Amino acid sequence: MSDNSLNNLPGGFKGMSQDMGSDQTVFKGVQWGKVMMWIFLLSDTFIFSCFLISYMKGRTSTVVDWPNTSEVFSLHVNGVPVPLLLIAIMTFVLITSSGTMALAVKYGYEKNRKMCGWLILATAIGGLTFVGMQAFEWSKLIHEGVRPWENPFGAKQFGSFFFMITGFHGTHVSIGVIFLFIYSRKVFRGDFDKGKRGFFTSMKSDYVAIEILGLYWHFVDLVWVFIFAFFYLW
Amino acid sequence: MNEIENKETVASTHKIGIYLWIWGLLFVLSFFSYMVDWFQFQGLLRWTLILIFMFLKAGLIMAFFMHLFWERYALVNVLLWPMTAIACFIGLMAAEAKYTVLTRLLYFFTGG
Amino acid sequence: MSDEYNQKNTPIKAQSSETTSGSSGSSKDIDYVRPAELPEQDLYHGHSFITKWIFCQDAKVIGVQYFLTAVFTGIVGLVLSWLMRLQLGFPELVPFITAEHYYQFVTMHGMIMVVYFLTALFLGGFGNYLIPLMVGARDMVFPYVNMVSFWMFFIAVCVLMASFFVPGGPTGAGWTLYPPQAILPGTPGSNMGIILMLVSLSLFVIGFTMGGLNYIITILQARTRGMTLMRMPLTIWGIFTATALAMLAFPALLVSCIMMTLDKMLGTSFFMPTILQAGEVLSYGGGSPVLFQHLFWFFGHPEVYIVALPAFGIVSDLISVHARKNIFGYRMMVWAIVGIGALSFFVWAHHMYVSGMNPWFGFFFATTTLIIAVPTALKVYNWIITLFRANIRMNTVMLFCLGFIVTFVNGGITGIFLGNVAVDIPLSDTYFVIAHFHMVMGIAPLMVIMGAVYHWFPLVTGRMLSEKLGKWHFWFTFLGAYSIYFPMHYLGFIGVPRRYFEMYDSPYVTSATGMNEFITVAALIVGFSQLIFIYNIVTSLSIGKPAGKNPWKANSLEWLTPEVPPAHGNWGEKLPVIHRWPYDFNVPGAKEDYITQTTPPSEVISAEVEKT
Amino acid sequence: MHPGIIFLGVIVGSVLFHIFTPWWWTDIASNWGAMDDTINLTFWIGGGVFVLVCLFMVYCVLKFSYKEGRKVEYKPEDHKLEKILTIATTIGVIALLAPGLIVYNNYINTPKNALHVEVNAWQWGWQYRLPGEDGILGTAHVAKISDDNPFGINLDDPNGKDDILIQDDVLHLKKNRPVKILLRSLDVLHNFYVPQFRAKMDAIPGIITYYWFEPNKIGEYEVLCAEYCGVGHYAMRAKVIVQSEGNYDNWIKEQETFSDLIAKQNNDKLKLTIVAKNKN
Repeated sequence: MSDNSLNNLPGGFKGMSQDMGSDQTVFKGVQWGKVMMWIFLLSDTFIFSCFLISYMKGRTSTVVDWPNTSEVFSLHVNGVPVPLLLIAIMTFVLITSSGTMALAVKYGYEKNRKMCGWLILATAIGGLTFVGMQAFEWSKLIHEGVRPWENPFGAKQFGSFFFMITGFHGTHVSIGVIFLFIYSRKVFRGDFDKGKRGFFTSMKSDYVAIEILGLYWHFVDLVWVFIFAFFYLW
Repeated sequence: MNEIENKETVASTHKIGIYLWIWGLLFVLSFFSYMVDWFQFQGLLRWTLILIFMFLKAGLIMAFFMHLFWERYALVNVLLWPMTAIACFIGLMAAEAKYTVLTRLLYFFTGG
Repeated sequence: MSDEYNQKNTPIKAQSSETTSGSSGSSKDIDYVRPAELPEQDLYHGHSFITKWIFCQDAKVIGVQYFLTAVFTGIVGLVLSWLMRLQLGFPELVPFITAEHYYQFVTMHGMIMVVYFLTALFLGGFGNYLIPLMVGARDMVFPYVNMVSFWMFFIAVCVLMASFFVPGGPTGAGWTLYPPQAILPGTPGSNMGIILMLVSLSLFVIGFTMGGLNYIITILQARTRGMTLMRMPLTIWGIFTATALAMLAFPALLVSCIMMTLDKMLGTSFFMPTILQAGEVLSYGGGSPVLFQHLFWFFGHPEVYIVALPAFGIVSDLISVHARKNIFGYRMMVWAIVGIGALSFFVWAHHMYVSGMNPWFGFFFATTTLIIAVPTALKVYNWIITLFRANIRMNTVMLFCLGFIVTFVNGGITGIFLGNVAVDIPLSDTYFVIAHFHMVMGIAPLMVIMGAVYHWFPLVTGRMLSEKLGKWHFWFTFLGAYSIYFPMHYLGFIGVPRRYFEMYDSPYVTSATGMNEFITVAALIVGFSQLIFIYNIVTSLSIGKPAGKNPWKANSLEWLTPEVPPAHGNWGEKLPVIHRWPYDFNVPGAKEDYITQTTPPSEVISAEVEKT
Repeated sequence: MHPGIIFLGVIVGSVLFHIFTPWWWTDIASNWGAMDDTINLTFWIGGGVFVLVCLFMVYCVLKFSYKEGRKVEYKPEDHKLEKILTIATTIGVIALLAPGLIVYNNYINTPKNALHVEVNAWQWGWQYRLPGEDGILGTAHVAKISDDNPFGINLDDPNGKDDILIQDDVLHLKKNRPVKILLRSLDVLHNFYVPQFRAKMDAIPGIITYYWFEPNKIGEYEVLCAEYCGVGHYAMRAKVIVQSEGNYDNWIKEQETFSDLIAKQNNDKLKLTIVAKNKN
């Protein structure tokens, strides 16, 4: 392994062309599962891009007024409407969970089982809070009469795109939360230290799994950044 | 398997400080982008700010939380080049949307 | 695209191999290959019948499963095409073909052939079987996910087939499923039919994503020692690029399916503007049907290449093996595949020149489309140059390759008509289009599939297919299919629009009645002649000539397994080590007319092999 | 027989088929002769390439079929040849593309003097609206369509008052007067296509699409719907009659304008109310 250990490989574009021309692997030292997650996320990026592009097309080409998002999504605090308050809190919650996840990955690689487990659990709880707040936001809008097929504040498409895009993102978050809980249990149980075989796949467990899960979780956060900018701030 | 693990360990046990820094920056940037709405900036300024903060946040998450900054260029390029297709799609759909709304305003008198 | 930078590395790679291996003259150093980076893959070996043959994690079995399922749906599609042709050639001959049924046949035929037959066959079937063997892996990297991928596909096919039996029948919206018409009552199957179609497509996309991840990562990350990207057979390049396209194109299909399902079931107005139907204004408003078309073709055009690129790759290998000559311009072939793949994301709206999109798009898309013609033409040149001064075995496989070249060149050139916006305007939505795409992505890939079956059948089963039956099969299929689609272009020139249940007595169409009858008869003959193929396969399974090892004297890795057919894990105890590209045929100075990829340089020291 | 001969037969047969085919374009009846020219150009260049490539293939097959011990050329790459082929193909492609784009530029830029004709398409039929004296069509909307207002014309738009309404599927056009067809669909996609005019465009609900042509041959032409629009797609025919100026003017005088229609309806309503009153 000495001649192709990672640290001896050239970096940058030179390294890239060497990697591309080499045998066996293109992504040197990157685990299969991690590549899989990256490529999957790339594909998923295209899904969200298509959603957001459709939204852009729908919103720009409607001749009915689009509701003012900072009013629609405002919360009343002591009777004063605060624009986008809930959304801002949701953003902060998701970023917080992203941070804990990043640390969990770090501690995972350091084989710090306890820290890793607790941080994953914290991430899961952050995700759960986010989903809860989203449920609150949905029910508030539904209460005000917004439906996927109609919208008292203006263009029909507002409701459609809102429920579809946040719903699709929320599904991603929920799936992530489920996996976070499963993985925190696995970490606490020590599956990754022992290399226990997976239930379905019969593959050996490894701490790389935490990074893979982390990639997914950060991606969910990343998508939210775009949704926040394009849906709420536009 | 061992070798790979070792490499990963080398590649990703960065000092905790860097994560905390990025974390803090993300909070600040989110706060800024929220302020864009709070102060009701409009027009070009609003869009510039929104996009700058958005791309900064996205960049930080990808580069540091998702470790792309430390990955080899092969992976980074594979992930970023396909975005040109998306960029093309966005650009053309923006033009298409403008065209649609134009014909609607020209020939219709209520919502299309 | 991942491969955008391959060429740059070649000189650097050459340097590094010189410094590591070429410095001293002893034979040991010549044979040097970098040590393994990856640990052995541990595989799950099935024990019971169920884990061995049904829920099997062996890519080869999964490939055969994909193949059989796809062929089954393909036969359904074939029968549907007969029914359509019967109506067109002899209207009112078959009483149960009403307009509703006709449109349902059209739709299901199109969707089945493009997605469930060709895509699944090339990527799911050939991809699964050949990728691990050709890159020297023991299996796909995630065998379990791979298995789930097949079963998702299977469920998708079941849902699709179920739509034949629901009230209202399958959707008759045309395979493009354009809204608003697809989900409004004026179209057959606009209730359950279209919903099942959308659900089935979504399942297909999900299943395919699982498979696609496997194909990509196996090719990128699980090659054997010595197997650089530029030593992979073109088959793998074709399948790889097609899979990469699929991973990026299917999302658009999924999104459009989701949005249309919501339009249908919840009454959202993504694609639905204000509509007045049967004197009533529907509750929709403000949506944009053109948006669907953009999303659909953002998927749809790469989809064309998802079908075409594996065919390009496979045919290159078949030609090279059976012409006993290296493929001409391998590097350019790779670059053409990758370039076509990348460009295919920038040409989608050439299907929409008369769709009422922003008219200025015509310039952009006509230009990008015709740019694609250049790498495609180069591939054709390289195929025929490969035949030049070769030693061509005129067996069934080669016949199918030649059939491919003729039909592909024909269809490719009519593609230039349709890609060039001003030429497309009179021809679009006529039979010219039908003839064009059947020639280029129907018949041409089919020629490759059949050639590939004749080529790899000995590998899969250990027995040869009958050459005699194969030749009959070829001539019926090729001549028949060519005489269906070549004259059909002229229907398009007359101006006969597509998707017409009946032409009545339009003045410029009555003259074509004779041609329609001829085409129908030819279609029936071609369809029935596939029975020869099926008969050949079924009988050869038991009475075919035993193939033995490497019956074609090919170089590529799939023929070099210790057992034929290859066992689970493919390579026995030790993974193969690769020393060259798979095209070293008739190398000057070599003893035999082929040098396998695993032959170390020291064994062919006298041959003037070029460095690859 | 050597398979190469059969392939040769296929190529020769294709060429002969083209020469002797009784099936070819309908006679052109509009200004889009340039489209036919670009098709012809593409046909000759493309057809030439097809024949050359296939003949070369047949030659190789005939000349180099398998013989034990035949000397085979070993030449993995030939950069010079590849470069020549690339450049030649690129030139060919440019030669095809450039005229196409010029024609297309004409196609999307309507001449100023074009007569605007709105085509309304629905499942499954057609009707037309022509501007009156002012030469401008009034705005309209699908949701406003009713028995009283069959085109959904904006009652507040003065331009719409004199619009000529043709609630029939026969459209008359003046010879040598450019027409801009504005397509409005009430329900699903349609396409107003007359093969003799070569031009076509989809009608899409929710937006207005257009194309233009100049009919230059007197006669009756069949309109076909060229975009699949449901079960009745194949039966969605109409007729265009291209006339000389005099005949056209006579025809257009007989047509009803929107204000005529409103007046008539008011009369009817008046009569009805009178009848109703009398009954009382």
